[in-house]
Amino acid sequence: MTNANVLPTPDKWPHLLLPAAGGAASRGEREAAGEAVVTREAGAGSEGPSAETVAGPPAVPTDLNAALDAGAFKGLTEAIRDMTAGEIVAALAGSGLRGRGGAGFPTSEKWRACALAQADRRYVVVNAYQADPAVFTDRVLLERNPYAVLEGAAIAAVAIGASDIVIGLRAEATEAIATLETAVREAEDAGYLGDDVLGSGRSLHVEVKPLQGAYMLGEETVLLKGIEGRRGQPEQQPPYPTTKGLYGKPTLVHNAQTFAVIPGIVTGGPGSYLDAGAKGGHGTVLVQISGSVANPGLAEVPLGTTIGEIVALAGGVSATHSVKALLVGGPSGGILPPDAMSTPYEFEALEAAGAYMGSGSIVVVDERSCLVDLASVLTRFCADQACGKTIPCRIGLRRLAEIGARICEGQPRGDEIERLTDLSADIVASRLCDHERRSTLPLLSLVRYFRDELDAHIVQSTCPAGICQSLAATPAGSVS
Amino acid sequence: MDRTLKRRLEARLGAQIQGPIRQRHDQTEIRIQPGDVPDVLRTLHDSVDLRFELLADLAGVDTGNEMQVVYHLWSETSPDWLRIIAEPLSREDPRCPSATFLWTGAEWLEREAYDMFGIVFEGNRDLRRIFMPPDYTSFPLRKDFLLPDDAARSPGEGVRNVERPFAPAVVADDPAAGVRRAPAS
Amino acid sequence: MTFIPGLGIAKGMALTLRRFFAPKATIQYPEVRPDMAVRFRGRLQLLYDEFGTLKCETCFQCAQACPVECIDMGGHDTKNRFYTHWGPAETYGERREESALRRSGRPVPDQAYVHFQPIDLVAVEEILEARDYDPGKMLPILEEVQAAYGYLPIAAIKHISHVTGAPYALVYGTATYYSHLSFERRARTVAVCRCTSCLLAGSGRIANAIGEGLWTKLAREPVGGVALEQLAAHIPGAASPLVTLDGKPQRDVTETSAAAWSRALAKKTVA
Amino acid sequence: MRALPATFREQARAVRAYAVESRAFALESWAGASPIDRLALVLVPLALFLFVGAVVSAVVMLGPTLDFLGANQPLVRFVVVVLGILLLTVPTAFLLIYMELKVIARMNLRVGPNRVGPWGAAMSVVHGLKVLAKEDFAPTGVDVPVFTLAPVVTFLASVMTLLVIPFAPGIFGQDFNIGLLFFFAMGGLSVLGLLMGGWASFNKYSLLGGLRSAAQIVSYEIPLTISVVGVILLAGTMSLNHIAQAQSGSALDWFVFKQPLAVLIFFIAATAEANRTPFDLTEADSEIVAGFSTEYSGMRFGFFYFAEYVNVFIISALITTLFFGGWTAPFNWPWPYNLNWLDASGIGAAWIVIVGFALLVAADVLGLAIWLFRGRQWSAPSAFGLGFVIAGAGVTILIILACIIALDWVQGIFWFMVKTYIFVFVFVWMRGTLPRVRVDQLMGFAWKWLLPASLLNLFVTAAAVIILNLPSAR
Amino acid sequence: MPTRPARTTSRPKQRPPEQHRSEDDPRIMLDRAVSADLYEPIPPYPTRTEREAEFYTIGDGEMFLNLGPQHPATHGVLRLVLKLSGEQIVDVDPVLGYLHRGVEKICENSDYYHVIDQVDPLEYASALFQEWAAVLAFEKLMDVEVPPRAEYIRVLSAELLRISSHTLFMGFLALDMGGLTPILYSFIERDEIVEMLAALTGARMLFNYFRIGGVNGDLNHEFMSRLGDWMSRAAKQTEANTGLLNENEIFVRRARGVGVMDREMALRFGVTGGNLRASGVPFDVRRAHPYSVYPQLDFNVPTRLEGDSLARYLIRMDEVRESIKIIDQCLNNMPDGPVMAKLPRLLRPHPGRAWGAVEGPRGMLGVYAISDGTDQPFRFRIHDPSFMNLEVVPHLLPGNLLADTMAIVSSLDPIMGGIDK
Repeated sequence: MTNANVLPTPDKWPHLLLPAAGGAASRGEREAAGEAVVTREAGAGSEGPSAETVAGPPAVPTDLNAALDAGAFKGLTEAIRDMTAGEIVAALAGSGLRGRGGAGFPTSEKWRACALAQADRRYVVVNAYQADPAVFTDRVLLERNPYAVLEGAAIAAVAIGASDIVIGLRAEATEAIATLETAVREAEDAGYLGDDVLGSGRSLHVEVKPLQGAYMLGEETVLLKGIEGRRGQPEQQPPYPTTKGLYGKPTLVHNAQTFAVIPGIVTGGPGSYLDAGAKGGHGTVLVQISGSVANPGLAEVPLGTTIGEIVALAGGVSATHSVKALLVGGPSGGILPPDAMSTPYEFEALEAAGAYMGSGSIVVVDERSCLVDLASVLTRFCADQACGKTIPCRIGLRRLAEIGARICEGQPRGDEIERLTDLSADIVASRLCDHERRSTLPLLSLVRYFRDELDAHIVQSTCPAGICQSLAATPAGSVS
Repeated sequence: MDRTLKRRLEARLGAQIQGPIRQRHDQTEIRIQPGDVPDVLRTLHDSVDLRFELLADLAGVDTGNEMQVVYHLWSETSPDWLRIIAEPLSREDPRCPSATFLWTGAEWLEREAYDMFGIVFEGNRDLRRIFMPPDYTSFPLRKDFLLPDDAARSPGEGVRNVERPFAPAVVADDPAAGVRRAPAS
Repeated sequence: MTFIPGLGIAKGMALTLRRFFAPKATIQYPEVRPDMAVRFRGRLQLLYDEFGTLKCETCFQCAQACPVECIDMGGHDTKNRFYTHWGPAETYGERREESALRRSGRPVPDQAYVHFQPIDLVAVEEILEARDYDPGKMLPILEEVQAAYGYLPIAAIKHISHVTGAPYALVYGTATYYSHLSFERRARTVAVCRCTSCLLAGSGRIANAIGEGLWTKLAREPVGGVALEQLAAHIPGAASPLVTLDGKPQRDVTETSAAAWSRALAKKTVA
Repeated sequence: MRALPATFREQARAVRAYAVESRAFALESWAGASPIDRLALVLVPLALFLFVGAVVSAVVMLGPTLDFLGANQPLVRFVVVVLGILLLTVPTAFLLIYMELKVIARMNLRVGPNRVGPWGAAMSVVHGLKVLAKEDFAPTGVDVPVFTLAPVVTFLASVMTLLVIPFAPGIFGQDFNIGLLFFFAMGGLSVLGLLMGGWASFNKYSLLGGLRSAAQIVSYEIPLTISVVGVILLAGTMSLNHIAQAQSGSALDWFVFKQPLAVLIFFIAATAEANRTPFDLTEADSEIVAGFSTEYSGMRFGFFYFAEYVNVFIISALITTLFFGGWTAPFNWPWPYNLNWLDASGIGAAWIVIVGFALLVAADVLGLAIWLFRGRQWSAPSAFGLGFVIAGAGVTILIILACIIALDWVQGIFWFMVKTYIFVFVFVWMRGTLPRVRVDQLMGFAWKWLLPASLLNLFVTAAAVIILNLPSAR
Repeated sequence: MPTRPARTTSRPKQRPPEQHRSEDDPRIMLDRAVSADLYEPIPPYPTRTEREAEFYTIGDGEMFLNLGPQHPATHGVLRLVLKLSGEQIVDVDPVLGYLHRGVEKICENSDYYHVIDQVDPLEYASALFQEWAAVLAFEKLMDVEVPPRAEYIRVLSAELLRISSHTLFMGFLALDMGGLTPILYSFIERDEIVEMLAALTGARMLFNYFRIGGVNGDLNHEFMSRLGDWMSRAAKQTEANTGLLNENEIFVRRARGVGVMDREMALRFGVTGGNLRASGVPFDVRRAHPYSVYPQLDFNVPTRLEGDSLARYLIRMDEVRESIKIIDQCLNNMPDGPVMAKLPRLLRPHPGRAWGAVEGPRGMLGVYAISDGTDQPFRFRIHDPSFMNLEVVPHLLPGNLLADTMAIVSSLDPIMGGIDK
């Protein structure tokens, strides 16, 4: 099982995705969490979790009976036995569930569109392919709570009248693949999947599709192409995958986390989901906190929790260093200033702040690292990963990266900043998928928040952090 | 726009002018019957207050359902170009009196109009093809002559031209054959 | 106009005699190139991108827009049967896929041009048999072929395209798009993690240093059998910056030691 | 990238290997040999054979040959001269063609031929080779024998006139006492060639060109001839050689100062005679495409072409001879007039030693100077090499000057060529400047102006000769 | 020269069509003629009109001469069938169409923006004017207001081109009279101007520069520097080059009194431009029908009365001076502002008719455009001055000598690209 550090959260926070941390899964981590609690109390003074825990999850996630006791496949049973597709979609709409893929598209719309599309067969695709190499939340989710994802996908299939479920995930996540396959086998034996589900006469076939080799596979249309075994390049939308997706058939694509919460909504009704979540958001997400924090790891937090709280979960910033910036949303995310700690971790708020939930990672950057250098290498990474279908993306991102590199090498041309903003605007204006829009964020957010560091590089040709070799290093902290 | 020219034209040849005199920008436009061409041109050329001495242009026009011959004249008495449209000419047998009696230079212009539209100018003593080879048998600028198809096969082939003295192929102007309607102006 | 006979002629002669000694207006073309105006539109040239590969997308819009059809493109069809001029996408995969490669920022491997060496196709046939010649399963097929041969032989790809009926363009494009499929047999693979925290820890500079040492760059064709790839995903729990050699994390590779380490590795591999 | 990828390296190696082995193949086999190799392989044995044969035959035939030559000397002279003239015409034509190309180009603000040879000097040679290499082609409907004969007639006619032109004292083909008459006769013959060509090539342009040239030459012969009569009266002879001698002394003795009008008339008429601009109506390209030579190509055209330029040379030579003192120097030499001590026969072999020694000394001195002056930047060998070159050039110039001063025929050729080429330049210059006159204007000019003027000139000269009782009158 | 009996027009006029076709294939007729020793350019078809019949009836001692289409001195591929008696021209029949591309048809099938580069190669020696005529007609058609700066730039570039065209004319006239040198001087001159325009428009010869409602690009530094450099010596250089011909007796004698065209004749033939002004009619579209900003510019319309080749030559040389004046004024009061009017991407003018005419170097370039509301012109008529100028040739040549043909034709300065359309 992936030795991921699942951080404990205050028990009044809901656990919709992962069973409460500190299940039999990883005792060792509990001590770690205990220590973490202490440090956190030293750091950010919020009260810790109470000692006693909720009904623990099954020791072995693939143990079907234990899972059934914990309430797995209740929702599926309900959905098949005594709910119509319309009711399911209505419940979903009521819950205000939004896609966890990062874009936050209302889920019920997709379902409705997919259900209404004319086709002889439909597909449900679980997007568990975590593009961001640093994040493995979905992996952990699949390992520790496979049945929730399967059940959610099954409910979706029932709702839109699909009979095939494809789970696309990383080939590197070997444990997750193994877990899923056993889980699928168990469920089929128990009759929750496979032919004639629960005697309803409808069949639900699950295929686990390991993929590798391309960053862009995180995008849904690209994922579909990858599943088809073709070159992974995004498609022009519309037609959306909901009407013309996998093998040209209507396809419902959701992130694994999205599927994982559906059973709860079906059983507990929309309200249960609505209430879960802090201000401005419903439900929970898995977040991975890394960078210079005391105890890096991932945690399930309600939408709308402030970034500060989330960082506090990971034991806060290590005492010796001070926060310089927050990189929210993975390599193609926004770099936010320290005062963004108060921003609620939620779609609109993040977008307003110039970042995305994206892959659900928060990297805390301290004063030892140079932001310009960071932004340019991130942009270079995005440029390398671009599939290159759209020319503005292929060439433009490379040019952006070169601009960053020039600044770092201390040879900026005149009006570098204007060129940067104009070019970004062009790239975004002529984008095909979301990749372009996000890849411009690192440099743009520099321009937006860290103008003084940029000027330090361009005008005074000094690198405050002393990272950029060809620039004079000034004592850290003298700038910004 | 030259109002006085309009008045003078009405005074001189009010009877022969069909419809209103249109004036736009620096152009004045009158329409006449093909039969009236000689004496209208004569009048415009000779009368002292008009003195349209220069034949600026002579163009054939195929409006899709009829033919026109368009003259542009210049006179130092008026700041306007005078446009004379002689219509209608039948598309099956377009005939129009020649202007060579007045402007010898009209000879080649009429040859061109004949070459491109098959308009036969009576009185032109040298009415033969000028651009196209002599054994060419169709009229390229007609609206029913479609660019892609072979010239010899086009429906515009050999309508009453000098090389082909026998009965003409009557041209039905159906939109399918690419015929575009005449502008309303 | 003069009235002295011959004066005009004399003037003319004088003028030509003066011009006889005047500086000349000729431009000695091949040696001296006249500088074209900045706005000059008459240039017909193919541009190269920073990888030294043609920027031409082979999208044929120029060829189709060219009024006099002076722009033309062509190539051999997928079965190497005949040379075609511009037409449907499938007729000559190489050109199309070349551009696909360029789109993906990777250079065109030479094998795309040179006539490929024949190989023993038994293994390919078995794999295809197992996948019952289904072009829909192209990715697994290619992966297995790579597993069987250690790399993707062009011959195999052509054979796959031939028997599955999938356009060579499609197969070739797939094979070149996914970075874990490669056209060269590679002895060892150095992988650098480029996840956010590793980049933060300077793995970008490490990658450059290693590339210097290995005479290559990220995702370029390997020289001397050592390929430099980027790690698909950070190994959970591993420390940043993360560099792996054939999948095993290397502890001792830091920004300072990367260059020396890689050079030593290259020497070891070649020797 | 530091090193090329393996594939590239392999490719490069393959290419290099191929190049090496193909070169070796070329060296060892005839098939792969370069054209120069083949030429050498053919010529070297041939040259050896000829050399041996020549030596043997010379040894055997020497005595009889000398007897024969001694027996009938004029015949030998004639043969030699004709051969020499025929050989002379080709380089002359080449030189003139190149000169025309270059001069007109410079007047047009162009550079002119500059690719073949130094400053494009081999251009006309290449032209000649091209013309030789072309297909010998007779179009439909031409009268083949006449068509073939015409260029030959023209060429021979113009070449034959060279026979009587004195290049220097003692250097001339034949000294007829009716040399001038012979000249005009031969010159008139060339029109026949043009007419034949024009008529035979069965082309209206050619016909027009031939007729034009006929009319033009026939009508310009008259003023041409009459304008010369004045000179004949003054010189009292028709032998060009004697006419040239009659003008010896300083430039003031030249007939140009006694016959200014005649010079003008002769110049214009000669221009028309040689079909040069502005009277080049016979090949007026903007009217009749190329005149009589429209249908000609290959070496036939080449003959016309040569003939034209040889004509230019001859006309210039004749003007020089008749009016500008021929081979005589424009001024008297300062004393001592002839440098007998420079005569090779005087001091014999010592002469050569002196020259060589002087050369060596001068070379060393110059080289030393250069070396000292340039210091480190020049290695001693190169400095001395340069010194040797300069010294050699200087000595050569000295020798030539000495020859000019000492040997009167060198001197004569020198002055003759200088004057002649000045006139050639004038012809080219006119071509570069002037447009073409119209046919009727041409004729009108000949008959209305030139003829009366030349007659006037004739009468005035005759009167002067009688009245002043010049020696030629006795 | 095989002489033939005089031919009359007693041939059968009409034949059944298929035989007609097969026998009248020009190639067949040519072979037959060669085999039959007929070397007259007899038309390979029954003479069609009385004029043709009259021309091809050969008199005694007359012969036909094909001048062109491949001839060193015919501009482009003009073919003049001359009827000569000796060197004297009896009759002329110009044969056109060797360069016919059907530009009008192409324009009627391409939309309004594409028309501009379709008409470019017509007057290839002065392409901007043809563009200008088309653009002018279109602007009238759709009531476009052109910004003043664009108008000034148009005038500036067009006058430059007029100068280059006239300079070229000078060279060709001299060349056709046998002078080798002036053509090269004028080409050097033209090359400077053309380079200049390349800096402005982006092309050396077929500048696709004018747009409906403005011009393609604003003035740039490269152009302005080249222009200033040239203007500083333009006048002097022109004088020097013309000095080679103006006073040259041979040239003057050949050009004076040749091809005389009096006022009435010029008007009857619709001749325009310098040829008309050389005959004493002060008709210049720039003044007679002011377009663009010409009313605000100060220049004279040079006029002469002789109407012979020399007059046509001198008129053009005067116009060069006038153009230099105009360029000077343009540079002095060049306004600021945009160079393009705001226009939709797809032009669909209202149905209507418009006639736009500009004064080209060779005369009035007219365009008559009819719109039917679609995005392509319904009828696009191009009136080319060279066409009218060339029409005079058959009436000017007879009586002159063969040598005068070129002196007269090239003094009319025809451009076959425009004539054959």
